[in-house]
Amino acid sequence: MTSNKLPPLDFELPLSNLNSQIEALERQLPNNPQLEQEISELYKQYESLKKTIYGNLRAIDRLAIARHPNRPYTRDYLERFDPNWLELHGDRHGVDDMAMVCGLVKLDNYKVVVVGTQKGRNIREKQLCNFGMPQPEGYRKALRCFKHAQKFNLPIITLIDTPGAYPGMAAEEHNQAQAIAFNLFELADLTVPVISVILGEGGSGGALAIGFTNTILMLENSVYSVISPEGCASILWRSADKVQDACEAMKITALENKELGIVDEIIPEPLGGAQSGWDEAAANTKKCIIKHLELLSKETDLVKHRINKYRKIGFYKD
Amino acid sequence: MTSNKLPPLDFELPLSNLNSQIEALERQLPNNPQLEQEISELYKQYESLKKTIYGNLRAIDRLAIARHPNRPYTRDYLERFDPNWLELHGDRHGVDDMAMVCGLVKLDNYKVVVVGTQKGRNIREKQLCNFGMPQPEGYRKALRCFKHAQKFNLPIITLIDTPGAYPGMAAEEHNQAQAIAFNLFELADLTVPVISVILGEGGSGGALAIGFTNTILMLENSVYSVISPEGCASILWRSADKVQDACEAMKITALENKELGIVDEIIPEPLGGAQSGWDEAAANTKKCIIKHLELLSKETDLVKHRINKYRKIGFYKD
Amino acid sequence: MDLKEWFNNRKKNNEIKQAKQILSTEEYCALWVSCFQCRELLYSRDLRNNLNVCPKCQYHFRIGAYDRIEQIADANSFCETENDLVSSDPLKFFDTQSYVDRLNDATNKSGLKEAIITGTCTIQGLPAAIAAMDFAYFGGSMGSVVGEKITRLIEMAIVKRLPVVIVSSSGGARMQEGILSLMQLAKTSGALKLLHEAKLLYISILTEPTFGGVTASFAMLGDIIIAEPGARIGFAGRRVIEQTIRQKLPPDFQTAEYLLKHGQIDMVVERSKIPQTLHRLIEFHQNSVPQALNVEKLKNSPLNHVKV
Amino acid sequence: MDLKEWFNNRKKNNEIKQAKQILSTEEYCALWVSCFQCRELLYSRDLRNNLNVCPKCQYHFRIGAYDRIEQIADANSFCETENDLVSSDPLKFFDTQSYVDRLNDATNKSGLKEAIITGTCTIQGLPAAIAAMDFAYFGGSMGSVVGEKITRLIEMAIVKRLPVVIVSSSGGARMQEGILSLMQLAKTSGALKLLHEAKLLYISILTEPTFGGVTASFAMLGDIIIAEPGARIGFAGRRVIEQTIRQKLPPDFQTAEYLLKHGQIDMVVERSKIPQTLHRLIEFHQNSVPQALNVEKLKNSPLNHVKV
Ligand SMILES: [Zn+2]
Ligand SMILES: [Zn+2]
Repeated sequence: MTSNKLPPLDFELPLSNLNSQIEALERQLPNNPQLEQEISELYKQYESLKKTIYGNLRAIDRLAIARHPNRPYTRDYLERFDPNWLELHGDRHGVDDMAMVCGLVKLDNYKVVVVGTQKGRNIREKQLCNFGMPQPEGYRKALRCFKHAQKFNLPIITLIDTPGAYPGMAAEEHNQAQAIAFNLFELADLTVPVISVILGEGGSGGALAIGFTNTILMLENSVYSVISPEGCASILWRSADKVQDACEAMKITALENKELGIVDEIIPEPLGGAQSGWDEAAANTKKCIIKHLELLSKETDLVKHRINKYRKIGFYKD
Repeated sequence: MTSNKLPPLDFELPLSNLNSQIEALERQLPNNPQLEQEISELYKQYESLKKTIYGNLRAIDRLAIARHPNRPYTRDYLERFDPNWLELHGDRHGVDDMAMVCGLVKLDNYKVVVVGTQKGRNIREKQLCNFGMPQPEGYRKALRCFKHAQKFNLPIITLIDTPGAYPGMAAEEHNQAQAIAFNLFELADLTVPVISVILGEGGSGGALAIGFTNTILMLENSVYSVISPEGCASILWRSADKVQDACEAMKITALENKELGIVDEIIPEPLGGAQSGWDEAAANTKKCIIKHLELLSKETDLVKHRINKYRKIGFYKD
Repeated sequence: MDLKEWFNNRKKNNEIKQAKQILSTEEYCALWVSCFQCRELLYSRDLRNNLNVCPKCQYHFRIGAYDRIEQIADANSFCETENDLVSSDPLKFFDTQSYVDRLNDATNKSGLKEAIITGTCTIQGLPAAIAAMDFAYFGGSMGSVVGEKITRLIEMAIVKRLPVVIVSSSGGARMQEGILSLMQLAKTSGALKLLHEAKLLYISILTEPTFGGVTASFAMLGDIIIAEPGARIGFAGRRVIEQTIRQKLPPDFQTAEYLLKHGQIDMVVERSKIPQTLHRLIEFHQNSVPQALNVEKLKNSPLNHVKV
Repeated sequence: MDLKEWFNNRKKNNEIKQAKQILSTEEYCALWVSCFQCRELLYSRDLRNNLNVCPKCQYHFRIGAYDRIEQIADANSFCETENDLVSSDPLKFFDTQSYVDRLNDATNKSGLKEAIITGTCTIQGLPAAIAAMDFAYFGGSMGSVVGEKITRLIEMAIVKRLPVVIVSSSGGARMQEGILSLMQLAKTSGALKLLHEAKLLYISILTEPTFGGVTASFAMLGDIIIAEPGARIGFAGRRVIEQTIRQKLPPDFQTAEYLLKHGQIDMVVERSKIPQTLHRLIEFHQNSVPQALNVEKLKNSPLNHVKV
């Protein structure tokens, strides 16, 4: 796990301030042993405040956690799921989009094909991964691996953490829209179990392109939305300041997505968010995936199950 | 039909000379009516010589006819098969390779999907069509149309006239080899009848990529070979002068291909080659295709028929 | 045509409508429209008689869903379905205005209940299931109702063994229904997969403009994809791309002609030729459909949802 | 390594062989090879003990088919098939030399009967059907025999439900068998389609060099495609492309690493790690194969041709 020193998130400021206080007192401790009691009290306060803060996160706070630069990414999960996982590369047609990671992975006794979007950790990685925004070729690479899984009757796990499909010139030229649409079309009738996990950002069609699945899981602080809150705010409110309103209005959090019937289960994160405990986040995620693989193994018709799941989504007056 | 004045092919020189003689005499005819008898004799000689020459073509002569710049190309055939044919464009992934023409075509009562390589007539067309050498995207466009045919249970007709797949840098980058291989893989188990016609040049893997079919037809003066005679001569003889030897050695003509068990039927061309009678060439081709569509309609398992056909090709000591 | 032009256009159209309500004699109806492309002043009735295509430069003006169907379907053949399906407000969405108010505005401005009209018709004698989107209603955005109406149309087509024609015109998914809108991409694509497995023909017609969630689902999944000349079609909007890549895009970027050149669509067909093209395509594919297939054989079909 | 280098290499190898016949004590065997890539002088026995990979720069020297199989298969597990299948001369081909003479030369030079060896083996305990091509025999070119041996191997794998591993090394189709060679592309691809329908794993390993008809058929059809470091792989040869496009190609063009970067292969694996990689891949896919499938269910299979 990286331990980059980063400025605290907005809502973490009280925690950060308390932490500075504690650190200051600790520096004086050798000469002032009587401070020990006070420090101990502050520690308790800190823990209590942390629980309060993380128990009362607003949508925009979760958005910040979902995008936290120290949050574990797809490859971090894969390494923890199975240190011997084997990566598959390329769309076979000229491009290996690093924003889409594909591999053969063992989850305890389950052999699965994993397909996930990948953000980069440092500048170079971010550029290689295009900040987690796949090109059409990335979606076609994913599709190739879906078909591999179908042939060998392997369940598919998709890990989603993307701001969306890349809106670039070459992406349009190579038919980004078709790449997404065709993945939806092909995901529809895979006969193997398909489970998706929103790890961080579930950004619009770029997320759904690998998210048309039998089961959708979301990490506690992940978000899933039809458009980025920034995009929504600038279009509907015509103001970049209204991101918080957009977050609230669109109901982007895991809990709201569960209430809307989109998400099947919420995966708990360690207190302080997945960024503060990669191993725990990965362990919880793995456990939840395996639980749902077992549940899906009882389904007799996974195609019908999948299509029906989405068939029912939508509210209207008839 | 175009009637470009072109220099005669090598083996046509005697005909061309005779023709010049006749034209010279005809110019003198108004003042020398007694020449009429001589001209008439020369006409007979001309017709007789034409029959002799076209009845004794060497492989290299047929190669010249197969590449004749006035020879009808795929689009010329399509217009004559069905003036209302509807063209389909594009690989859906960013490229519409004009070297590969695809369309919905009616052959009398048969509705078929046609896929064919296209050379260009004039300089601009030649460049657009890359001189009949498809890029990987062209083969993928063809594959899309094969799948369209499969869905709608439409027979597929492929028209082949290509020096080969394009050997370019982008072509390699986009995996030309895989484009060809994958077409072979996908053609293998199409359940619809698939018939190919070598119209002119059947150049190597670039031809076979749309030529793995239930029935292979060749126009009388077309050629089909594993490598261009020029390529063969330069590699094996290390001499560009040995093209004729290479033509003979590789057995590239329709008749030789039929004797080797590759080709099912040879389509007759008008005397003087298809270039001298586009309508007749197209009519003969259409008639032969329909005949074989009828024959294939009696096959119960076209996949087995197709795979078995190629399964048997090859000579070896066991 | 950018959004500003579109607003101007809408304003003009409203003026025409309002004018119609007041004026009674034909002379007064001689209102003029300036062509968005060539600036030619066009007599509005002439323009309409020419299918809303500029007679001078062939610019294809945006048209409404009912006008579209009227142009394609044989006279009196259109039979609308699911016209009672209207939007609710599952998210209680409020930005500067409530979603409910915006829905009412959209209806008042367009005269439609939703951004899509569906039904059955014949096209030069051949039966088809047809849908047309209307950009005038909420920018043709896809929410639950658009997704549901398309899905029901497709399911009906499977049961009745009809080819499907969908004319798209949309800015994308409807933000006011949040994630529910996004899921319509999966729902409609799943329905199209069932149509595909039933070996039925689906023709997608892309018109000015078609973007976002609509192209990223049913609009790009046609067995045959047709676009009208000059129509702008893409996934991301031009401005978003320019902001992202920080360079200017070529003028023809995302036009129907650009898409054709880049292998994304089968043909660009001018408005007047769309009915005959559809007829030929449907006729070409209809006999080749194996007759044996029926609903029961679609083992995975959730067609218990279908109301026929 | 270009052809000239390859000839030099072959000459050196021959010298080594000849030397071996004459010399008897180990000291005299201390023959040295210069690495094609880093020019380091390598003790030939050390090189061989290092799987013919340069210890200094990791250059992967070309190796023969039997050496290849020895490296991959468990000791004594390889059971060769179809070793009696040899080429005939259906075209009575004669260029500057007859095809028959060239075949004899190829056998004399390589000690092989054809450019491919096929059989069964175990790989770290797991059974597999395996084929390895040998560039030293006729440039690894594919004629009727190569096509037939591959096809028979695949058909046997279908019947015995074995995964298939093919190690390619080839200049392409064998011109001396004309169109018959070309047709082997279709034959082998058709066999692989049947293997695919039997849900069996096919791993393609690309080694220096793999070109032409071999890449345009079975070599590029792997469920998983592996390449050795530095191997040159492509459809058209470098010189043909340079002549066609009239410009110089980048130095890494058509290398394994270039292919990986351009999405054409799944992984580049150094020679020493190939056996364990194969083992893991076969193990990963074996349990997931539905056991119910059998030969009778492959309705389209022409497996009456199979000799098991
Ligand atoms: Zn105009
Ligand atoms: Zn070295």
